[in-house]
Amino acid sequence: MAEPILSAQGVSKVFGAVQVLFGIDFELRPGEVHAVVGENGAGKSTFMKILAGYLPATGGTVRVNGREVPSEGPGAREALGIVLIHQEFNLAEDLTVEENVFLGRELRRGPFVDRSAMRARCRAVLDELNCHVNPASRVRDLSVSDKQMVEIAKAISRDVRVLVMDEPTAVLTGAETAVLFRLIRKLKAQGVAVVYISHKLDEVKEISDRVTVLRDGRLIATQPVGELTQDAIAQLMVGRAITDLYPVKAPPPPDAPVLLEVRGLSVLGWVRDASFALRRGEILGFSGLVGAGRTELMEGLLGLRRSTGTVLRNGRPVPIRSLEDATAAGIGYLTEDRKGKGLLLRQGMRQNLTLLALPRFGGVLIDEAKERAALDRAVVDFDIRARDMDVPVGALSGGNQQKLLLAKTMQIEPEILIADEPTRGIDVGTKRQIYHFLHDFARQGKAVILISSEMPEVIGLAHRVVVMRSGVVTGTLEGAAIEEAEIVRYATGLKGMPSHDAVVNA
Amino acid sequence: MTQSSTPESSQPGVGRRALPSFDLKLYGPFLALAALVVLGTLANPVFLSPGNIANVLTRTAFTGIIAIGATFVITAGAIDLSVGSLAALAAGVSIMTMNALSPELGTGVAVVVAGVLVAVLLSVAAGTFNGLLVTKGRIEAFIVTLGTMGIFRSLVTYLADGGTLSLASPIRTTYRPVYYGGLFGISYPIIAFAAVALVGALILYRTRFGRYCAAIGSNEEVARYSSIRVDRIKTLAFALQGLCVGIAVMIYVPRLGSASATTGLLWELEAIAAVIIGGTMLKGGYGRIWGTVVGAVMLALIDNILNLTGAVSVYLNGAIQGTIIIVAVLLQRSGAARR
Amino acid sequence: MTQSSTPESSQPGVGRRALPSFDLKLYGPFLALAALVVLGTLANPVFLSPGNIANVLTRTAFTGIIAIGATFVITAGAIDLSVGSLAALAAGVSIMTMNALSPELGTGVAVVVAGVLVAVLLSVAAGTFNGLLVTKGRIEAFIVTLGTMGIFRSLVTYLADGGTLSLASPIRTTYRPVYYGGLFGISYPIIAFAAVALVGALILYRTRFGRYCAAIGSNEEVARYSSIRVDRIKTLAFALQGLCVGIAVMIYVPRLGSASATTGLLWELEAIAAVIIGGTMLKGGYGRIWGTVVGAVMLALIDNILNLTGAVSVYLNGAIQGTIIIVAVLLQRSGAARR
Amino acid sequence: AQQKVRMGVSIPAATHGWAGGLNWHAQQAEKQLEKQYPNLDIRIATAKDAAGQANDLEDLVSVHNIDALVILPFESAPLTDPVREVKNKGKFVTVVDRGLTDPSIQNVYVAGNNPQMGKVSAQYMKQKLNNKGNIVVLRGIPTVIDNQRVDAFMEEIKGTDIKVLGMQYANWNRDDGFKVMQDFLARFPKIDAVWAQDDDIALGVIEAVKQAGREKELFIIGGAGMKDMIKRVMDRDVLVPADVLYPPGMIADAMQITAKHLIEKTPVQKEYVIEATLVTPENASKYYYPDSPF
Ligand SMILES: Nc1ncnc2c1ncn2[C@@H]1O[C@H](COP(=O)(O)OP(=O)(O)OP(=O)(O)O)[C@@H](O)[C@H]1O
Ligand SMILES: Nc1ncnc2c1ncn2[C@@H]1O[C@H](COP(=O)(O)OP(=O)(O)OP(=O)(O)O)[C@@H](O)[C@H]1O
Ligand SMILES: [Mg+2]
Ligand SMILES: [Mg+2]
Repeated sequence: MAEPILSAQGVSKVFGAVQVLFGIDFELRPGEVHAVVGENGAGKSTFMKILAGYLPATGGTVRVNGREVPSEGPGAREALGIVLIHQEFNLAEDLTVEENVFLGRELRRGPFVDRSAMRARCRAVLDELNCHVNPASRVRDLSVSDKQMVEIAKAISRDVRVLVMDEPTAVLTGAETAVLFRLIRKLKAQGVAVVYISHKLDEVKEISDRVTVLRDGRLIATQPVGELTQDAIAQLMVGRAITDLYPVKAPPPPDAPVLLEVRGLSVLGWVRDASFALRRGEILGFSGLVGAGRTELMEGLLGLRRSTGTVLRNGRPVPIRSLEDATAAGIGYLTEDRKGKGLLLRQGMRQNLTLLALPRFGGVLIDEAKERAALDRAVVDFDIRARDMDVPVGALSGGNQQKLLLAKTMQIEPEILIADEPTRGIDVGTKRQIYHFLHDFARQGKAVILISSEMPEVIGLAHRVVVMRSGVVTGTLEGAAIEEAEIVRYATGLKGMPSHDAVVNA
Repeated sequence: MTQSSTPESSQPGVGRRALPSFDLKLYGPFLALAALVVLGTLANPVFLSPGNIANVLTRTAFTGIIAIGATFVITAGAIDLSVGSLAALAAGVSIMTMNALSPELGTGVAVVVAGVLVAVLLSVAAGTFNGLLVTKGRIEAFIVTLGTMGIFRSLVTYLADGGTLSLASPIRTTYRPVYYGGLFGISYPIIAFAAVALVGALILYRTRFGRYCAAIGSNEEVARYSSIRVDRIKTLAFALQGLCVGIAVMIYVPRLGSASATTGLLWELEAIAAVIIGGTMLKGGYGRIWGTVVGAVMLALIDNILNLTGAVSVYLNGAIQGTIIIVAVLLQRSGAARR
Repeated sequence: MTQSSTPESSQPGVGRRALPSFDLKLYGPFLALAALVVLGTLANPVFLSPGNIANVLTRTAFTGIIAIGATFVITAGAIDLSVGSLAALAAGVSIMTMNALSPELGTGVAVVVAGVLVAVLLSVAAGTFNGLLVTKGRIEAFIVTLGTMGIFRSLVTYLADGGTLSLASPIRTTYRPVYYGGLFGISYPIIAFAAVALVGALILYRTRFGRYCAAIGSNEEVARYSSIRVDRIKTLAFALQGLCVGIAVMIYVPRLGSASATTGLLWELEAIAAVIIGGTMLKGGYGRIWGTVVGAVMLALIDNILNLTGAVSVYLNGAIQGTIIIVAVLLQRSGAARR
Repeated sequence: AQQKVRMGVSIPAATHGWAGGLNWHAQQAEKQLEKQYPNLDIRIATAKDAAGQANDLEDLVSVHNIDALVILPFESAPLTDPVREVKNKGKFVTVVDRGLTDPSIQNVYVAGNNPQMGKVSAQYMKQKLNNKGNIVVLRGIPTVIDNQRVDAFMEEIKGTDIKVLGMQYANWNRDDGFKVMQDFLARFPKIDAVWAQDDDIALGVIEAVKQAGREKELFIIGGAGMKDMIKRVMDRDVLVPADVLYPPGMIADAMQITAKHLIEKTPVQKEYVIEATLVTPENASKYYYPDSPF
């Protein structure tokens, strides 16, 4: 067995008064893909930051090639070839893609940076990732998935010997994930060790050699992946078996009233002439490849983007010019961009939770007691795990931020919930809770629009599925027709409207 | 803290509140203020006399009240450079109005009320104008208010014909007590300052508007996606700044009964400095009203201490002032950074 | 907005982007400048005479050069309010040095070189001092430079004993051509301004230091994670600002040959305004050297145009100035926002 | 056909009371002289600092092609060279108030007399205090004029038992005068007189003294000749027994002299001195202009 390239002995970590890691032992061999799994808040990201030198450990040691290395900032570890792709984007938004990819180790010619060389190399790396962003675009203008690809490009453009990826696929779709896996296999063949964190256990099964499970900051097990089924991994993570991940579908009766109808909605440059209807008790899935324009369609509908078309609520046209109008119409929106549009990372949980629904918390003065009560309730309802209720939201684990975001949206008690990638970065156990939550929500005579890039999620939950391609609705599937191959056919243009009608050819 | 502490929050919903640790970011300004008071007392025992303290607090009131408005603007991620000029303009117009109305309204309370109303309305209108230019015109607040700073000051110079606008003597007599008088030995400007600070704190910490300001200053996009009307809130913040200027003018005019091109010169710098010294972040998203109050008082105290001691050389006053500001903030911040 | 919009990028892989539209954020300042030139010409045809243009550009040089330094500081997410005072101090010390050294070095080039060296070294040292206080002391740049602004100005007042420091006449004769002379009909200050702008652009756009400034201004945390030595880069940005002040002083001293407590008053505001008008973001992360150059020239042009036309009343100069600034920026920005 | 004669006037902007008066008088003179001499064109440029004034001079010459310049320099030394440039272009130069460091440049000098102003103030104070007492001094802004006034004042009280308890800058500003005086009053239990040097400062001082209820204890000497102050002297206000003239109207005199010379070719003196006259209740009515904004 090869010598471990990176190892940790008894690593522990304390934030303020709370301990989040307890004596973790870990080792990583060259050429292996080592998955790290655990519930939200288990301490995975924290542990990875310690391995990569971004955070100092409170106790224990980290060794590289058998030698103990003190933590002296990320630069030192990176020089040893240890590169971390953060769960939360770690890009300077005002800089261009190319500037970000080479930040801190620019190529130079004489005293000047060699822009053409960097642009070319950046282009090459992005091409390798099948990513089509322009190296000269500002990161601020990119979609979340593109940002993630840029993060990956940034990492692999370095001299990497250990690549730590913290939920790289949370914001990627199937195709992009496939590209990433191809890349991982290539790196693996070159002897690079990969640490792979994901809540998508099928991916873990597919790509990794060994898996380490953390729970509540403690090491539970490290085992070869071949020895474990997905269920077994889930059980190790959660401490109990996960059954019936998806609730049994309960489609609304065919004569259920239409709560929301959209007719001929267009968003310039993104969506053209989209129409659909949502009935009481229904979960309506939206499927499509990245860039299909699902997010833009919803944002157009909600008044967050300029759009044309008609929106009918309970059969009556309602003008929705701003999110406030949408809120008044009983529509709640869960954004896919948690960090950029969803949460104020420097503020507390309470302030974030009630921000959207603030008019409901008191009249002239905000009723803080009511807010606190709402937070206490949300923490229970959505299983938000924060070890300290007063930390800024930015210090919550990624999954718990996502749960808080869902809770925030629910504060307005919407009748219609538009959930864009609701389970992004959520562990299996909690996913199940969210699925059941959405199911129950619809069962109570409300309705859900579910946008998801995870095919099983759409198939497992939705009563009908609208498929979009390049800004155009290409089909609506129902009942038994909701299955992967059929969705893909519509999403890729094999079925449905001819592609020259599309707003954009993807 | 140690390995032996066990995780407690595995039970969802309980959550643990941090120890109420001594937060230097919050208390730093107060400590620095205390240090300054000690320094002042050492410099000259007169410093602590009630008369002196009352003087200093009373004269802090103008910039202090303006700084409270600035706290909102800065918390919302903007800046207002026009406040000093606006104060001069509002004072000038208010004085002209009172002088012009006195033939009709006499020289009693009625005319003073009219003057105050004009000052307040004008200030609020000007603040709203700034806000609309920033939000609807999509111009940086810095540029907008740099421009209106020039405009307002120029207008008052014009109105005063380059000289001084003076309140007619009989009206002054009526109005004078608003600055020089008081209740229970506390001067009205101090009372006004305290009231504005109190209301300001309530608004910033306890109302939706205050929360929205902080949200916009933190991340405008998130604010927009939280169905906050960003433009309206920002405009309101500028209007509130205008209101504060109006109130400041209301208690400024009775002091000397005049306004000129020099009135309120550099008050904007003083107000912004008070806000930042108080711990509000210049980049927005985090505002502290009580910090601002302390910041304003600190700035006034430094001046006062310099006047109470015969400094080495008058020429060096500015240097001592600058050094005290830096050291005071250094003390309060270095502690905070130590965590 | 309409159904008829057709696909624009049918080539796969290009992604969806707007037409390579005329980028107003980039070109806006230049358009505004052009508008101003038209305005000037309409106001008075003499405006376009080479003599007038040369005068205006030459006098822009001081604040222009300082503004180029400020572009770095602001891009790195900081601010420097002390530049005007520092210019006064550096000019004062430089003059004192030259006067003091002339018995030994004579009144020729040697003494001037010594004076220039002193001005530049002092400025760089002062800039570095600002930078260290900001980075090591962890105090907001606004507060630090507000403090040093007072300190520097106070020092020059002290050195000048409240009056004026004047360069000895024979040395002035030697030094004079540095402002009034030129090469191929272009005055040295213009040449210096162009050179500083060129080097500044090279540094900001083409060196690691420039990129790091933008990265720090955009997100300090990310910069730190990218193993950028944030403190060092920030300090360097302040030092560079100091250097620019030094260069500006070098060409300022031969113009007026003196320094006093009022030298360079409010230059900081002018420099920052030039930077922001030029399109650099006050919050940092995005800097534009050529924009700054245009911004500085625009500010000088506005003054010049006011002198060309007999304004309604001299008192209203400030109002016209403020209006032009706002309108110019409104024009350039509103186009950019239309996307 | 009459050739237009152009006269440029360069003065500091109205950033404090006295300068405001200066601006007013300059504009009044512009109107009056342009009416009086139809072929005279006057252009006033106001500057915020010395460098700005140098810019204005360039513009007046290169753009307006002036024939004569009337300048009240911000400061003497820095403007000496820029004015020399103007002179070298063959323009007629009248300097007002503050002399250039090279007096050979100017054709005419309308001199305000700053040292005299300090001296006159001190003489009055000596007499009124019987050479004995405690005084405080409020200065303007750090500049040569202020130094000249203060130096002459200190020189004059040398050898007497007049003690200067404290001295601070009040920036020729009412608000600062008020603040500084408040603090002086807190600091010194017994003050016999205040030299405020400037009427704007003095007005602030008066309010501070009134607030402290110490009107009986001291008197105040300002300077410039602001109408409010002259009125007080005229009305025999015990707090303000006298004032020292330093009239901003001197700019109008200078413009008048220059215009007359340009158009009517009347000969000019090399120097006109504006005296720093002591204003007392006896002569105050002579210096009272109720219509001036200053
Ligand atoms: N800077 C911080 N300050 C305080 N607590 C923190 C900080 N960073 C993380 N934590 C806490 O540490 C715990 C572990 O967080 P971590 O991000 O490592 O979880 P994770 O396993 O990555 O979860 P997820 O799957 O949701 O990403 C959480 O309770 C979190 O609140
Ligand atoms: N400013 C931009 N310039 C170029 N391409 C962009 C820009 N913004 C987004 N895109 C492209 O659009 C895609 C994302 O589009 P969109 O958000 O509509 O997808 P979606 O259908 O909502 O899918 P998902 O939510 O799963 O990402 C990205 O893959 C990106 O290539
Ligand atoms: Mg994580
Ligand atoms: Mg999307």
